[in-house]
Amino acid sequence: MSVFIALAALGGLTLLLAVMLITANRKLFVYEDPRIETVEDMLPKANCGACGYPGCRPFAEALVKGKALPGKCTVSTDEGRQSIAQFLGVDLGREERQVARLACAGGTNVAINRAEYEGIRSCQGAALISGGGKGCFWGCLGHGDCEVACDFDAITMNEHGLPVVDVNKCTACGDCVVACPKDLFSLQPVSNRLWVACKNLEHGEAILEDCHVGCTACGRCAMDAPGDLITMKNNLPVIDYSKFHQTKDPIQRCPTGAIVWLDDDGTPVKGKDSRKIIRKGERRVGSS
Amino acid sequence: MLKKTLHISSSPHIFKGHTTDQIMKNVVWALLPVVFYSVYAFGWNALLVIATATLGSVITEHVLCRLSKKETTIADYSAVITGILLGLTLPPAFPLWMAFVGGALGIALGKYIFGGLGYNVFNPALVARAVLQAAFPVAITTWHPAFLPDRFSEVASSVLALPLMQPQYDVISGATPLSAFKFEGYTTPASELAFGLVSGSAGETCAVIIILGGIYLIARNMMNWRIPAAVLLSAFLLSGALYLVNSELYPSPVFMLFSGGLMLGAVFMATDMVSSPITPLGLWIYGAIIGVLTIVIRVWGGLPEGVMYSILLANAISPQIDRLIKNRVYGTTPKMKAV
Amino acid sequence: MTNNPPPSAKKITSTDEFIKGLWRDNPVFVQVLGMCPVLAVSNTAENALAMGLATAFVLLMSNILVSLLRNFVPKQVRIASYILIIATFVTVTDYAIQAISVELHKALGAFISLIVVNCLILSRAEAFASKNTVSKSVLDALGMGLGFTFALLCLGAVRELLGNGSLFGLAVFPEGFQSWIVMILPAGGFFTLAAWLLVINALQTKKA
Amino acid sequence: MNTESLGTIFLNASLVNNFVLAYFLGICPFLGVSGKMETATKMGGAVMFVMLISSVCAYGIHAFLVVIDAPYLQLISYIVVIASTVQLVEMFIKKMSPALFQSLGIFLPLITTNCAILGVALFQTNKGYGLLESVVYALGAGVGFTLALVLIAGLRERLTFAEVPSISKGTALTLFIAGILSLCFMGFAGLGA
Amino acid sequence: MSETVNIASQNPAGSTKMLKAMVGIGVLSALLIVVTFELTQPRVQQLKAEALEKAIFEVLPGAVSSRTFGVNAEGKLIAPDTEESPVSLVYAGYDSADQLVGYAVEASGQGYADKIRILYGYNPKQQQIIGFQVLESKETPGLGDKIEKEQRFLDNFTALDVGLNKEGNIANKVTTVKQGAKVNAWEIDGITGATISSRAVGDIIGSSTEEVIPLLFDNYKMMETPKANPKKNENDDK
Amino acid sequence: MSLFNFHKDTFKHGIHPPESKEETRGLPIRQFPFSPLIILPMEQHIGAPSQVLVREGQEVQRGQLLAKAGGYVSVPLHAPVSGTVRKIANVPTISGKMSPGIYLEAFPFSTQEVKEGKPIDPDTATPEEILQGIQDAGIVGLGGAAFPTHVKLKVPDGKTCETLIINGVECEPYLTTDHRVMLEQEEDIFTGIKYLLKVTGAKQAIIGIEANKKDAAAHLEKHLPKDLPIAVKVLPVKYPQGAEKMLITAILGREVPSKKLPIEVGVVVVNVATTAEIGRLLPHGRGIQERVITISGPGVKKKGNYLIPVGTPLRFVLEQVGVEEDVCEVYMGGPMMGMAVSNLDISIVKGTSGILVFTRKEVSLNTKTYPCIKCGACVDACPILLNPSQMGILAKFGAYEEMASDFNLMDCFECGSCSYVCPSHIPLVQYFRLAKRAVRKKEALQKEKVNA
Repeated sequence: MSVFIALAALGGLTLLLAVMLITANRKLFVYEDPRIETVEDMLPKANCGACGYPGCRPFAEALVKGKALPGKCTVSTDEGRQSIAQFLGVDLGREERQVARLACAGGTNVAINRAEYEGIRSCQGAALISGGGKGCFWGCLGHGDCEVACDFDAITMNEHGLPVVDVNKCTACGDCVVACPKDLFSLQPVSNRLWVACKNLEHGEAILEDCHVGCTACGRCAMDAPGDLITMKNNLPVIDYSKFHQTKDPIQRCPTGAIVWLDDDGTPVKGKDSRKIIRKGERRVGSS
Repeated sequence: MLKKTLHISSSPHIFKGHTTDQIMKNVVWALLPVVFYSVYAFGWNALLVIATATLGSVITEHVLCRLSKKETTIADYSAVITGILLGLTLPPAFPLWMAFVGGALGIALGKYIFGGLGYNVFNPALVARAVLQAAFPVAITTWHPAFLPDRFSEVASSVLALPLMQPQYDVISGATPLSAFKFEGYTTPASELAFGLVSGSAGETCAVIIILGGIYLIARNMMNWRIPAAVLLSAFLLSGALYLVNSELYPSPVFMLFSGGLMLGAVFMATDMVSSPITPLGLWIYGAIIGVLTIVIRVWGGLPEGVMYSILLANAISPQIDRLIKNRVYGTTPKMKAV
Repeated sequence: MTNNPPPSAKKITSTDEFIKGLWRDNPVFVQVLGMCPVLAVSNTAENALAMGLATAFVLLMSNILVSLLRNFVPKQVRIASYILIIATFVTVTDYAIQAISVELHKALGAFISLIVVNCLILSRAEAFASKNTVSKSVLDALGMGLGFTFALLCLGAVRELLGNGSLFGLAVFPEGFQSWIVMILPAGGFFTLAAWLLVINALQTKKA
Repeated sequence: MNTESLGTIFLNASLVNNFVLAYFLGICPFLGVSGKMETATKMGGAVMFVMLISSVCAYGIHAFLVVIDAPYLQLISYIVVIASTVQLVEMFIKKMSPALFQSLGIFLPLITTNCAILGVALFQTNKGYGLLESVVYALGAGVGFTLALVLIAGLRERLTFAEVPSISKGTALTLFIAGILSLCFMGFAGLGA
Repeated sequence: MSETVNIASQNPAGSTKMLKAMVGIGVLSALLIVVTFELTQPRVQQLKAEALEKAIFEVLPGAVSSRTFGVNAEGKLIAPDTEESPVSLVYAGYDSADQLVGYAVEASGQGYADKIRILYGYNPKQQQIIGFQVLESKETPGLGDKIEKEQRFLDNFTALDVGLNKEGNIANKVTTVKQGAKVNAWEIDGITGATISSRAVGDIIGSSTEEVIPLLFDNYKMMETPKANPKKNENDDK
Repeated sequence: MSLFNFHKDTFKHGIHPPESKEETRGLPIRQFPFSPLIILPMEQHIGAPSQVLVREGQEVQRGQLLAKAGGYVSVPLHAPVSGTVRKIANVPTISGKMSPGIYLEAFPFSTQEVKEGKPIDPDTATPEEILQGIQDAGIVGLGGAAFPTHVKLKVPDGKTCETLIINGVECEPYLTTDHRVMLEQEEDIFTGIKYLLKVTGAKQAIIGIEANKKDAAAHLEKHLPKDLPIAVKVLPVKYPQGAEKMLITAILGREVPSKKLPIEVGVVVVNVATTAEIGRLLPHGRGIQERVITISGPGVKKKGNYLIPVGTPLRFVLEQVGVEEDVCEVYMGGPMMGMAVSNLDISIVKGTSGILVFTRKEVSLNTKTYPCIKCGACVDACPILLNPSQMGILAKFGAYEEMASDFNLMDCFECGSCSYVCPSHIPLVQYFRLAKRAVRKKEALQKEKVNA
C-alpha cells in the first residue's frame, strides 16, 4: 500500500514541478550571453562560493565579462581552468614578443646618492622627496617597486640595487612601466638588441660625477652608426629600430657604456672603449 | 663641511613626543598597581598566575617572530600587556599550565594569525580568556576568596597542577559577587566591591585602583577617555533604569559598575586601540554596545558575567561602526554613504 | 601542481582518478567543500568516521546512477534530477543508520539528512559523473568519498583526543587528564579545521 | 508540548544557537561570500527570504505527508520542493525586475544547496513548530545567518589590509575568525530562557 | 543551477523528454525509498523500543517490563488501547513478580543551551522519585552536562520526596538549592559550576511532578498489576 | 554652522607643535650678501614655466626682465642682480626635478641699483591694470605655495568677494618672516591691501594674526590707515591655522566646500608678505628680486631673518650663516610642510619662506616605525576631519582609489598634523602624497582615454 502512496505522491510531485519549471522556462525566458552558459558548464557547479561570487553562474558571468580569472575557482581542476581560459581566449597573439627594458645602468656601484632617503621603502615614495636623493635625477632609485609590481617574478634586484629583467619570464604586461616613477621601463620587441641604458638629459661630463655610466651626449655612437640609425635628440642617442640591423658597432666607441648590446638573456654588453667598472661596493659621495 | 650626504625625508620634520612603545609602556605602568593589589589580596597565587600568563605571551611572541623570520617585537610591550591583562582576568588559583597556554593562545590566535600588532581585530587577552573559558570551564569559574590568612605562605595545589592534568582544589571556592547575586540573590555592599574585599579574578576586584590607572593614562593622553566613559555610562543608565523599574529583581547600578570585570574591562580591555573604532562618535557607540550587552548578559543571560563576551562582540562589530560612522569631512555636507 | 591532461584525453590511469580525491584534490582540505558536516559531526572520531562513510556511500551510489542516466537526463532538468537522486540515497542511508544503531543516528542528528545539500556530492555528480563512464565515476566517488572521510577523521581524531582525552571512545591519556572542552564545542571545530589548513599551507609553502 | 514563546524561538535561532556559529549550517556560503561587505548583506537578505519561503513550504509538505502517512518522503520532497520553488522565484525575479535580480536573485541558486535552508525546514519539523512558530524560527535563523555573515565580512574586509602571515591567509583565517566569533556568541547562552 | 537560457531555442520535444526524465527519476526514487523504509522499519522500531525500555528500567530500578499509558487533554490517565489520542505518555514499570515498581515520566524544559528532555521514575508507594535520566540535552560539555554524569547529583534522585498533602497536591515543590545546602528531602543538591543546568532540572521535575504526580497517585491502584488490564502494550512483546 | 560656536575664533582639531620662534622673532630683517653666482629655475611657481628672454653672455641689470610669463597661470622673472648670463641650461630644483634655468654671474662691484618700471598708482589704476601689474611684477604666493597671485585675485564671473583676509598667521614653527614683515613693513602692507581691495572689490580686509605675535598685531593696529576698512584679528595659536581654509573658518566661521576655492564663500586670502611685496613693488613697477627668509634651526650658527636675492644657491646661504658640523637635514620652508633638500646646489626661489637646518641629534629621534595601532591621535589632529589612520593602512596596501572615493583623500592638504602626532611614526603625509599623485595620474589617464 505505502508503495503506491509513495509512487503516486512523488511521481505527482515531480510531474507537477517539472511542468511548472518547463512552463516557467518558456514564459519567463530572458536572453543572456550564450557564452555564460558555456562557461558555466565548464565550471564544477558546486556553487560553493569559494571564488567570492555567490555561485557558479555569477562567477561565469564575471568570467565572460572579464571581471574575474578562472583561477579563482578552487574546486575546478587545473585542466578545467585552462579550458575556460582557452574558451574565453585572452591570448591575442602578438607579432613579436615584447619584453620590458630598463633604461638605466646606474647601480649603487657606479651612481651616487646625494642624499640618504628615509621613509616609505618604495621608489614612488622616495621620488616624492626631492626626487629620491639619487645624484642623477633620471636614474633608478633602486627600491624595487618594479620587483613588487611584477606578478611573474621576472624582475629581481641585483646586488647593486638595479632591477634585472628575466627575459624568459617577462610577459610584457607593462606593470613595471607603470610602477617606475622615473619611467625607466618600456616594452621593446626582443629583437631590439641595441639599447640606450640611460635617460639623463644633461650634456657634458658633469653627469659622470653622479654616475659613471651616464650618457654624456658626446654623440660618438651617432657618428659611428651607419646611416641615420642613431640620432642625438635631447642630449640622448635615439635609435631608429626600423633601420636597425644586427650590428654591435655603435657601442664600441661609447666612453661610458651608456649604449649597450643586449645578449640573448638580456645581459648588457659594453663596448671596448667604455670605462671598466670593477667596483663591487657602494659608490659614495666624494669618491670618484 | 657641506660636502657630506644629507638626509631627506618627508614632511613633517618634527614629531610629538611619545611613541607607540612608550604608550604601551605606560599602560604597563598603569597596570602595575592593579597587579600589586591583586598580589596583596590573593598572595603568591595571583603573582604566579599573572607572571606565567605574561611569560607565555612574551615567549610566544618571540618564537613566532623568529619563526616567521621577522625582528622580534617583544620590545614594544604589547605582548606584556596581553599577558598581564590575561593574568588579571584569571582566577587567582588558576593552574599555571593553563595560564601559560592562555598567554600563548592570546598571542598566537589573537594576534599573530591576523598579522601582529595593529591588525588584531579582537583584543588578544580576551580571545585567550574566551578560549580558556570554553576549554576549562571549571578551572576558570573556581574562585578563590581574597585575603586568606595563608596567602603568602602557601600556594594553592590547583595552581601547581601538572600540565594537561585536572587541577585539584583544596579550598572551598568563594562565589563572586555577580554569581552570588545571580544564583543566591545576595548583593555585596559597594564598599567591599570598591576595595576588592571579594572573590573574583585576580585583577578585577579593586575598582578604585583600576580607575586610578585609567585616570593616569587619560591624563597622559594615552587612552581614549570616551570608551570607558561610554561603557560605564551606558551600563549605569541601563542598570539604573532596570533598578528603578524593579529594585527587588535587579541590582543597583552601583553594584553593577563595581562588580565583576566591568571596571577592568572598561578601562583596560575595551580601550585596546587596535580593536576599537576610531571616530569619536564611533567610540561612544562602541562603548555603549559593551555597556548594554554586559548588563543584558548579566541580567537575562545564562552567565553571571558578560564583560568579556561584550567586548569581543563589540570588537567584532567595530569594523561595521567604522564603516558607518565617519567624521564629517571639512567642507562636505554630512551624508551617510551607502556602501 | 601537476600537469594532468583533461579527463577527455583518456590518459589518466584509474589509480589517478582514485588518488586525486584522497590528497591532491582533497574535497575538504583543498577544495573546501561540504564544510557543514565536516565541522558539525567531527567532535569524535567515531562520528566522523560514520559521517564520512555515509557521505562516501551516497556519493558512490549517486555517482553510479548519475553516470548511468547521463544520456537520458536532458540538460535543463539535470540539477533537479540529481538532487532527486541524491535525496533518495540520503534517505536510504538515513534509515540504514537508524537500523544499525539508534545511538549513532542520534549523534549524527540532522546532518545525515543534510548530506543532500553537501555541495561535494552535487559537484561530483555535475562535474564528473555526468560526463564520465560508470567505472570512472565509481573510482572518482571512492577517491573523493575516502578523501572526505579521511579529512573528517583528521578533524575528529584531534577534537576527540583533546576534547575528551580519548580516541574512538578509548581513553588515551592517563586518568585525571584535563580535557579541552572547547574542542568539542563549535568553536573547536572551526579552530581545528583552521589549524589543519595552516599545517597544509605550511607543508605546501615548504614544498614550493 | 510546546511552551516556547515566539521571542524565545527567535532569540534561540538567531543568537543562542546561531545557525552558522553553533550549528555549522551554511558554512560554504559563509566562507565564500563573506569577503565583501556588499555581497554579504545581499546574500544575507536573500537567505532570509528563501528561508521564509522554504519554511512555509516545509510546513505545508509536512502536513501533507502526515495526511498520506509517508514520513519517509520528508527529506526528498523538502529538497525538491525548495529547490524548485527557489528556481521559480529566481526566474520570476529575473523577468520582473532585473535590478532586484542583480542584487538578490543571483544568490538564489547558491542558496538552494545551502544547508541552512534545509536545516530550518528539518529542525522546525523536528521541534514540532506550528506555522507561525516556523516562520519566526526561519526569520530568526535568517537574521542569525545574516548577522554572522555581516560581522565576519566586516572583519575580513578589515583584514584585507593587514599583514596576515602567508600561512594563515585565506580560508584558515576566516575559520579562525569564525571560531572566535563562535566563542563570542557563547556569551548569549541562556538568553531568553 | 539555472536552466533558463537555452530553453526557448530548444525544440518542443525537449519538454517531453524533460518531463519523462523527471518523473522517471521521481518514480525510481520513490521505489527505492519505500523499499528501504519497509525493510528497515521493523528493526528501527525495535531498536527504538529497546532504547526506551532501557531508559525506563534505568529510572525504575527493578522493573523488567513496562506498559505505556497516555494522559489525555483533561489530565486523565488513559489506557493505551483506547481511542482517545493522548497528549503525553507515561510508562508503568513492573518487576519480575509483575508488581508495579513505579512510573517513568518524561518531561522537558529550557536548559542553559537548549531544551533538556529527561525521564524520571516515580514510586507511588513511597511517594518518591526513585530514578532519573537525561534523554536529550545540549548542555555545555564539562559544565552543564554534569547533570548527566556527576554521581553526586544523580544521587539526589534515589529518594526525592514528592509526597502529596491532604488536598492531593504536591506538599513541597521540588527545587534545586545551592551545592551542599540540601536540608529537606524535596530539595535537589545543585552543582556549582552548572548552576543553571541543575536548576533547570529542578524546575522541570518541579513543574512536571506538580502536574502528573497527583494524577498518577490517584490512579496507581487501578494499574497495580498488569493483569488488571489484560491487553498489553506492544512494548512488552519480547 | 552652529557647531562652530564651540570652536570660536578657530577651527576644529589641529595641533600645537613647539613654536621655536624665540630665537629669530626679535631679529630685524637684514640684507644678505649677493652670491657670485645666481641660479634661476624657470619653474618657481605653480603653472607654466617662465620663458627665457635673454641669451647666454648677455649683460642684465638688476630688475630687468629675464623671462616672460609662459601663459596666464605663470609669471615673469626679473634679474635679482646685475650681471652676465653665463649659461642657459637645466638647473636642479627642490623637487629633484631638473628645470630649464639661467645661471647669472653677478658683477662683483656693482651698486646693484634696481631698474624702475611703469608705476601703478593705487588710487587711479583700474583693477585690470593692477592685476596686470601684479603679474608683471612676478608676484606669487610667498607663503610657500608659490601660486601666481594675479590668478588667485581674479574673482570669477558670478562670484563676489566680500572679505579680503590677509594671512599673517605664520603657524609653521621656526618661521618668523611674516612676523618681521608685519613689524617692519606696515606701510607696504597697507598699500598692498589698498591694491587688493580694489582688485577684489572686497568691502573689508581682515588681518589674521596668531596670538604669539601680539606685538605685530598691536603695531599694525596702531598704524591702521583711517581711510581703509581694515581690521586686525588676533587668533589663538594653533597649527595649521595658516592654511587658507582653516583661516577662513577661524575668522569667519565658514567652511570652504570640499574641492572648492575660498571665493566660494566670498573670501580671498592673501599672505601678508605677498601683500607687502605688492605694496612695495607696484608703485615702482618693479619685479621681485629678493624676499625675506628665516634661517633657523638647531644646526644654524647665525640665525636670523634675511632679505635674500631670489636664485641665491643654498650652499652660499649656508656658508654665509655657518652651520654645525653634524648637519643632517636641510629644509626649505617650515618643519611641518617644508621640503627636505637633497642637493645644496639648488637655489632660493620666490616661494622659499625659510631655511631650516637640523643636526643628527634632532633627526635621529624619529627613525623606528611601528604598525598603526589605530590610536586615533591623527583623527583628533586632522584639521579637515579626515581619517588618516584608515587611509594610512589603505595606502600601505596601495588601495589609493578607495582612499579617494571613500575617505576624501583629495581634500588632504598635507599639513602634516597626522604624522606629527602619530606615535608609530608612520609617514602618513608621504603616503597621502603618493596616493594623491597616483589618483591624479589615473584620472589623467582616464581623461586621455575618453578624449582619445
